[in-house]
Amino acid sequence: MPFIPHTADEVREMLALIGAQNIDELFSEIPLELRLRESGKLPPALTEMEVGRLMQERALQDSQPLCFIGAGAYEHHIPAAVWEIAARGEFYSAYTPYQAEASQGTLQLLYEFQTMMASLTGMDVSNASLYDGASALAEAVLMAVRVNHKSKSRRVLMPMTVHPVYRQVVRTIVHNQGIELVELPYCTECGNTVPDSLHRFADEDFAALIIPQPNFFGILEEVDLLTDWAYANGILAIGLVNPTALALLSPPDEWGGQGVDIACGEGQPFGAPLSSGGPYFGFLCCRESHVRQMPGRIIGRTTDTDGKAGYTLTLQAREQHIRRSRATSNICTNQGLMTTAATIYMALLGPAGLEQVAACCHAATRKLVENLGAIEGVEMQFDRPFFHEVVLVLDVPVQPLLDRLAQQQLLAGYHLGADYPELGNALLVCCTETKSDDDLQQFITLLSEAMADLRRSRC
Amino acid sequence: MPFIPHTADEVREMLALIGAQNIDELFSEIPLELRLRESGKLPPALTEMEVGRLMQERALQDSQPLCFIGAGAYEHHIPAAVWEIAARGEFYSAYTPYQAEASQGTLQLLYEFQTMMASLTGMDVSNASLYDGASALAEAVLMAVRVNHKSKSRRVLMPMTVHPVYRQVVRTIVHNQGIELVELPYCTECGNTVPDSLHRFADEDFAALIIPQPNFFGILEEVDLLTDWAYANGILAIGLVNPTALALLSPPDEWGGQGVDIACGEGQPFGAPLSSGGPYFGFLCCRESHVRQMPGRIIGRTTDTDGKAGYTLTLQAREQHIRRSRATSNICTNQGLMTTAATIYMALLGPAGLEQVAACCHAATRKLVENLGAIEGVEMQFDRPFFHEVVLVLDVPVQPLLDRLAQQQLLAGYHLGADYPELGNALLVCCTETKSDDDLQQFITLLSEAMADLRRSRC
Amino acid sequence: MLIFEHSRSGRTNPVQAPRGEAAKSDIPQRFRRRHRPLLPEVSEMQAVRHYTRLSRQNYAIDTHFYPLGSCTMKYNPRGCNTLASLPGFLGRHPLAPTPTHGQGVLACLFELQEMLKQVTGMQEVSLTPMAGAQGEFAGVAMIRAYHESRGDEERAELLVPDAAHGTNPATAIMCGYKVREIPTDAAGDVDIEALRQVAGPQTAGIMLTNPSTLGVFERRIHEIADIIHSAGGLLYYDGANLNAILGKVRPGDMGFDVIHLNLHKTFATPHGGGGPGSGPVGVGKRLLPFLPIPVVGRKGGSYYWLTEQEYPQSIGRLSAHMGNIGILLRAYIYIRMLGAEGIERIAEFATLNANYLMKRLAQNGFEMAFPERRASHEFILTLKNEAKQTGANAMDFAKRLLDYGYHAPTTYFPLLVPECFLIEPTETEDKATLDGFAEAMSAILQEARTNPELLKQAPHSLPVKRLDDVKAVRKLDVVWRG
Amino acid sequence: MLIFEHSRSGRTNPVQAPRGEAAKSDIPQRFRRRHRPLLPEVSEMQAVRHYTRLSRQNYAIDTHFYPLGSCTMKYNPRGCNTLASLPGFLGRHPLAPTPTHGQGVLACLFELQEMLKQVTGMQEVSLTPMAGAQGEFAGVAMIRAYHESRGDEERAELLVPDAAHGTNPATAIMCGYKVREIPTDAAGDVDIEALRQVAGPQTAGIMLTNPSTLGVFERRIHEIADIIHSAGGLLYYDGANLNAILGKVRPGDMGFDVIHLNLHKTFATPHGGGGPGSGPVGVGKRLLPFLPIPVVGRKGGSYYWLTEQEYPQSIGRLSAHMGNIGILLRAYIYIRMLGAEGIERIAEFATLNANYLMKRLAQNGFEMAFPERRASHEFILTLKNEAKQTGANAMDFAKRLLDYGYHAPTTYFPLLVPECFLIEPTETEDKATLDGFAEAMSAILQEARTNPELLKQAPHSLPVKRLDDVKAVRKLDVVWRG
Ligand SMILES: Cc1ncc(COP(=O)(O)O)c(C=O)c1O
Ligand SMILES: Cc1ncc(COP(=O)(O)O)c(C=O)c1O
Repeated sequence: MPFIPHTADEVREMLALIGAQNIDELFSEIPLELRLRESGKLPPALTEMEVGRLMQERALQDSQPLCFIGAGAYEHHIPAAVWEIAARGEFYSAYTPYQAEASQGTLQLLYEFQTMMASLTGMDVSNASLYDGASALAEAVLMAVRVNHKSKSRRVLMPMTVHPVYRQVVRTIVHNQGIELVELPYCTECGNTVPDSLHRFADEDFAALIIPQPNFFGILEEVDLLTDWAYANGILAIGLVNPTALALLSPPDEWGGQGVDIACGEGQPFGAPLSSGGPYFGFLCCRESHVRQMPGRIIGRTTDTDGKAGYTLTLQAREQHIRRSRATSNICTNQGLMTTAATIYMALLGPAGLEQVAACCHAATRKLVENLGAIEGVEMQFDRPFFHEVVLVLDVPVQPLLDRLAQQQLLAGYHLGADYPELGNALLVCCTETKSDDDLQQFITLLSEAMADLRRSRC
Repeated sequence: MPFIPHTADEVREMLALIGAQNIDELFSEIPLELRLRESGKLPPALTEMEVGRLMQERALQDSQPLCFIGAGAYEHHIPAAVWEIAARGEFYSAYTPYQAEASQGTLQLLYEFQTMMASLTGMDVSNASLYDGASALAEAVLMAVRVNHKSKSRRVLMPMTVHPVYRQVVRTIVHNQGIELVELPYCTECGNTVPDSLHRFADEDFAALIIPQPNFFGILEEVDLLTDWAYANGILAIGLVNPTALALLSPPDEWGGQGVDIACGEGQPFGAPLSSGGPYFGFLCCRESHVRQMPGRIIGRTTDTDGKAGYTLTLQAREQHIRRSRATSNICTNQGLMTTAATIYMALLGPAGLEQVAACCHAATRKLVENLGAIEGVEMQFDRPFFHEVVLVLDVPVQPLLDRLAQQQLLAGYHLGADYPELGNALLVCCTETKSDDDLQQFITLLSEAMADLRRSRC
Repeated sequence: MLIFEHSRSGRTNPVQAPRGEAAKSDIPQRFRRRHRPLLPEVSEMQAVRHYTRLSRQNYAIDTHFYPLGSCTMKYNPRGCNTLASLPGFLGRHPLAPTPTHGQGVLACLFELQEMLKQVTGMQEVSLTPMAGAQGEFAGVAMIRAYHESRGDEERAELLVPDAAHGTNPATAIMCGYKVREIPTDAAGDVDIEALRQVAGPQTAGIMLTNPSTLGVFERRIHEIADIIHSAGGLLYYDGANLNAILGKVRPGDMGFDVIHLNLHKTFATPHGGGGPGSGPVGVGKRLLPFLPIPVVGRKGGSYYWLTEQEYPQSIGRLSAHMGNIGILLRAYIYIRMLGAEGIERIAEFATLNANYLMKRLAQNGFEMAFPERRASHEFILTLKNEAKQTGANAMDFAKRLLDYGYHAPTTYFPLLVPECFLIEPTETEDKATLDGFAEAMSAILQEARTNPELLKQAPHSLPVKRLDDVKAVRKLDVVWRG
Repeated sequence: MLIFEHSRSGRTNPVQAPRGEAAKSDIPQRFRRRHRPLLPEVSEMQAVRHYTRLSRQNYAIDTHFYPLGSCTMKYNPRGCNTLASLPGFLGRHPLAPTPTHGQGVLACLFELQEMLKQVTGMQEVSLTPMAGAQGEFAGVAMIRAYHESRGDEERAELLVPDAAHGTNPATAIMCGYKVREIPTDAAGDVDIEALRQVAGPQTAGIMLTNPSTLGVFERRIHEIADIIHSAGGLLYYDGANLNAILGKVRPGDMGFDVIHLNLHKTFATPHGGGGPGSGPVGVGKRLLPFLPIPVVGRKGGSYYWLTEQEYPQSIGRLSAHMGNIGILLRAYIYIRMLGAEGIERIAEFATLNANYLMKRLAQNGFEMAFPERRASHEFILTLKNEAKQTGANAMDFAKRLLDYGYHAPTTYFPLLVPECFLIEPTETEDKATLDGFAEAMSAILQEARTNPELLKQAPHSLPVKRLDDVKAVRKLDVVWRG
């Protein structure tokens, strides 16, 4: 029996002790009329070898194209050691560390994770992960509404330069609590949220302002001005940041005069394979004064009866298993293993390595931009500082172009048309450190050929 | 610096303590005229990401054809757990267990390995591995010559049905000690060593007779008769066995009236990936009375000062690090990690599972044989009981056929022509449990097409 | 030692950082970071050694019996990990075009949806929720969307048994509901009379698990369904306990309108020291239009995403992509390896193990919370007498179990049973392990009687002794500051 | 507990066995097995748990400082394992045709041959030997083949320093030679006068390592080479200590005719708890024709095996295929990650660490075997005074080190230094670790003075206490019999 160790003799002995004739008798409390009669239409069992072959075929179907899509999920080099260690049974197959003394491995690692994330964002404290970047932003919004004592407003300002799906997710999660999201338009010339445009909200009451850095277009927002404006108006500032970018860009804690109140984002760039979108992890950091309103697990350092340092879940009174309906969130299981990988990733890269990753990603994207001159009909949409991702406008329709390039095993970027129709034939393109000069050349060559062909076939 | 942790400050401090100006000074005892002046023509350093890409491209070049070659290396399903555990740092990066108390993991595992191998072969004792099957056979020959007190002969009988490369390896390793290998011919009709043909050696003196089961052609030798003949003539019997086959075939201990003196073979079928030929491992088992002449590490169970059971290297007085020039062999490092994998493999399969593996391999080969009728110009060379591997004779030349099928991603078998020219257009074909009915069909289809084409192009 | 304590300023691991001069001068100074973050500066070996050693301080399914009630800590087949980690799966960008670069993964997800429909008896499944609690959110949000779509806006209350898991009431609140607790009767069932009294036009629905968190099957589930449905409410099934009934009875057949599953429990995906999990939701007819997106569809043999176009009334998206796909693949592989028959045996042997261990512990003198009931896949034992007699409470027993090489059961949950252990052995443990656990419990009981301090000071053999949780809160230290 | 003690008759793990009725009735009864072997009957989880737990009883580079002299226990980069384990490499059959299915792996092997030629200064390399000792065998067999090819058959003696590793004399015997030991002088060098006296027409050659197993560089290597070569013999270089001189001086330039390398030492391939290793051999001009086959050749941009056709005088084959290819790939990846500069730094920092640790220990009062000499990548300390004063000998110190969380250095080798520790820290350890080790040694010395029993009973904190090696031999128990 797959994964069941019982021998027939043992089953007999066990039933005898229980005092039951057979296993079926153990289900006697289930009303008979509810009992399933046939065993359903599941496929028959496969051996590991058989399912292995099936999965190998399926994995091959998805092949491994040259990919210039970013748009919230980034292909980075993951050191081999990351998953060789994270996949060790002791990390992989442990539960949430409820018995602290028997979980010091996970707990100390998470304490280290919190320290690293807090330092990267500049914030005082970090939790031990949320589901992903989008849901972390939603939790940040809920938290900001709880925390902002200056305002009783349940309205939150959300720039349109925030990832379009993040905006959907936030709406899904917060709207049942009567929170209203007010969208901030962006400048279609510059690709950022124009700080001056906020003045028209000066008289209204808001709980929080979300500030993405870089924003969905890769453009750097004027985070100092935006944060200062929020502070001046009694609005909490929520920084939504890319952790790789943080190695180069100023930490949210230093935005404007006061820094943000909450920083959150998607942790995927730190050691999580692209994996069709998950599992990734969300992170959330904040000022110490807000820590009791923070959602998710938090690990604290304490001492044992000998006075030796040890680690344990702390501030559990915020959580659902203690506080139940008054908890800061319903989150229970988070993305532990992904933070395990992220912690090892950060340790293997170190501050200099991580800065080099960020710089190389950015330099590759800039190099690509500089070489676009070689292609007719391509232009940069925005002329402002960016980080590792840019919007191109093309003189041909994007979808047929992408389809064609996909056939050639090139995923040339993300089509912005559906989310931002006002931008026309716009393509969001990203390079990371995984893209060599040859890859860039390949991109240029295939793209220009395809565009030329498309143009020809149109006339 | 790759894999070197020293900071500039630390280097300074360390040199100061040593009392050296710089690192170069530490090499002052090396005569100056010998010192290398340039750093050689090694390629520049790559990052793990870069070498990763290179290796991925190289691995893809070797692709993954449908493979019906056996000939001493067999494609079996390896449960995922085998290498997920064997590759754990504690097994992977430990040295030979010289400090027993700090190596109980490896030592107990090897004791279990010895127990499993002894039971599988039926022999009293097993060592903890040799390099591979071929060198294990060479060590068995050397051991037999040392052990056989009835005979002072340094001549050993080796059937031609032993793997041709094994015969070469044995020769390479033993001939410097003046040991002569006398080849036994085989019956080209039946594919086995005919016991009666041994009678002509009855008056000669030999130290040992090698008995392969199954032999290189997949044919089952008359092991009982051969073993009895050896015993009757004061010759030691060495069984050369396939461990998978042992799940179905009688263990060498039970061959004839007395069983063999030494059983050895290639352990690859137990958890070692094909990997172009290595690393695999050799195993060697023997009667308890011969244990002090056995080469290689042996683990023994003993007790600690509290009387608790524990494991340690034992009978080290046989080994080179103690006995030096009078050691049973020069072997030191063996194939520990491969036996680790093999032990986990055997534990995951169990006796019933292993028997099922053997039976399914064999059944697949038989099924293939039964379907060969569908192809013109193919015949079985030998009509005798076999295990999971057979010799086919074709009416077309083998090499062009194989080349052509390789282009179609089918490796149809091993060309016997070079080693056994007397067999003509002979192809050694093997199925294991990894071959599905579809695979067999594919083999039949492609082979018959290719043969037909070849025949056409010849006339 | 913390990884930071191995750090030395200026140490790098150049093999892992990309090479090359990478000027960043086009990024204006005002956007740039001025101080490097406090990340460790260690060699690769130092990192490997540190985290390898840390891992060894964990108890885990791969190393210990882990009878943590409600958590279904069963064997996580290694093959699921290896196969879900094939490069084709790991390397796929979430936005890669599905017609050319995604049919493999979508085929698996589609089939998983189908299989989960089968085992739950629901009409449609969405795989997107990333854990049980997010599945609950999705489920309750659908209930709310349903009532709203009918203009039935007065329903402001969600009923939750007092024994429910904390995520249930917390979820209700996140969805804007008031929570009303329903008491449990002496036999461990929902107090039906109390339920009748509170069910009414203000009732949006009820959240239940069955078997409940008390380790017993809710026998009057049909009656409960009638009461709630008659009142116009819907029934939510918390799938955390599905392991107990797989192949025996289906939530859909019991009358539930919506369900979440915990793949990281029932379907053996790893818990990873806290996650990632996966909490797919299944719905009956009424909630079909509200499913969270995306869902995988099939047309003419090829697979694609179903989005707001096909589900205009969807409650929306819960993650930037489609949740924890790597985990979904593991569950898919697991189910394929079990097949129809294997799935059914899960409940049988999980239940056998629970009843056997319950009986053994009862024979050894421990008091069961519901001695007259059959255990489901788990059961509750109360140490209230022992605590009174010896002064060693459930927490002390739990910590002492760690010394014996067993992870402790769930303690102090459900709260209504004093000094309780919620014990769930799961089907993948063998009899000898259960016997060993029962003997350890007896040995500890003996120790409690003769030397209760031994328990109160426990554990004695772990990397740390009993940790001071109170201090962890009072002197909050959640970030290392050197 | 042994895996067999978890076994229960009739238990199977069907997920791992192939399915289907597989009749074997065509195999006649007389060939068939009558009783099943004693293999464990355990569930997959039991096997996983058992071997995971066992692994945790090991010290290893990934968990502990492991300064085992002569063994070069340095960090084994995880990337080498991951990349050498790509499916294309693992799945390739050794007899797959190289033109269509093998250019990838052969390219790596060819380049590895070239790189090893570079670092050793030899003319050609064969990668086939499967460990150091097999490399030695190949090397000495080539020396013999060389003399035989010249009809110089009288040369029956191989010279070996008394400090040599045991494999050296054992190999000489396997190749049919007599062994003649050469003494060491007080400074740790070969006694040149003694050497002069024994070198002669009966001398086939000499086996040396340089730096020697005494941890010092053989300064008069040129003179030695002259003596041997003048006598008509050849020089064999045991590459176990190559880590000490990489990029500084090459065996080829020192006058050696043949060399083996231990990739599982110098080139960071794992030792796997005993192997697999890899022992490529390199040769100078004289031995070129005798190289063991196969070797990888290149013609017109494509790679192929060189066999007896190209090497008709080859000593022959040493393995059924081409040795431990998976290990060779790991070494290849390692060298690519280091590059020219990185390779050179190995010797520098291995030597820096050894000299630093030697000095620290000397300052702490320990006696060095060769205090006037520079350490190479390793050094020897003698505890003879401590043993005399306290009764605790080198073995006791070694066992006590385990309690402090350090693997012990090599003990009692080389035999000519009494109560010795051969200590090799390697370049991948940081200063703090060396400091910690030095402090532990001092602490143990203190213990030896005040409480020698503590050392004699050590270790105290490991899964077992001091094991009885004598009993292990006397009451031989090498197979479990239930
Ligand atoms: C009964 C019950 N419901 C819900 C949950 C929440 O599931 P998750 O942790 O996956 O969010 C749990 C998990 O502990 C549970 O036991
Ligand atoms: C000096 C020396 N020579 C030879 C060897 C033998 O190498 P291997 O163990 O790889 O056979 C060793 C290994 O311990 C050694 O240290």
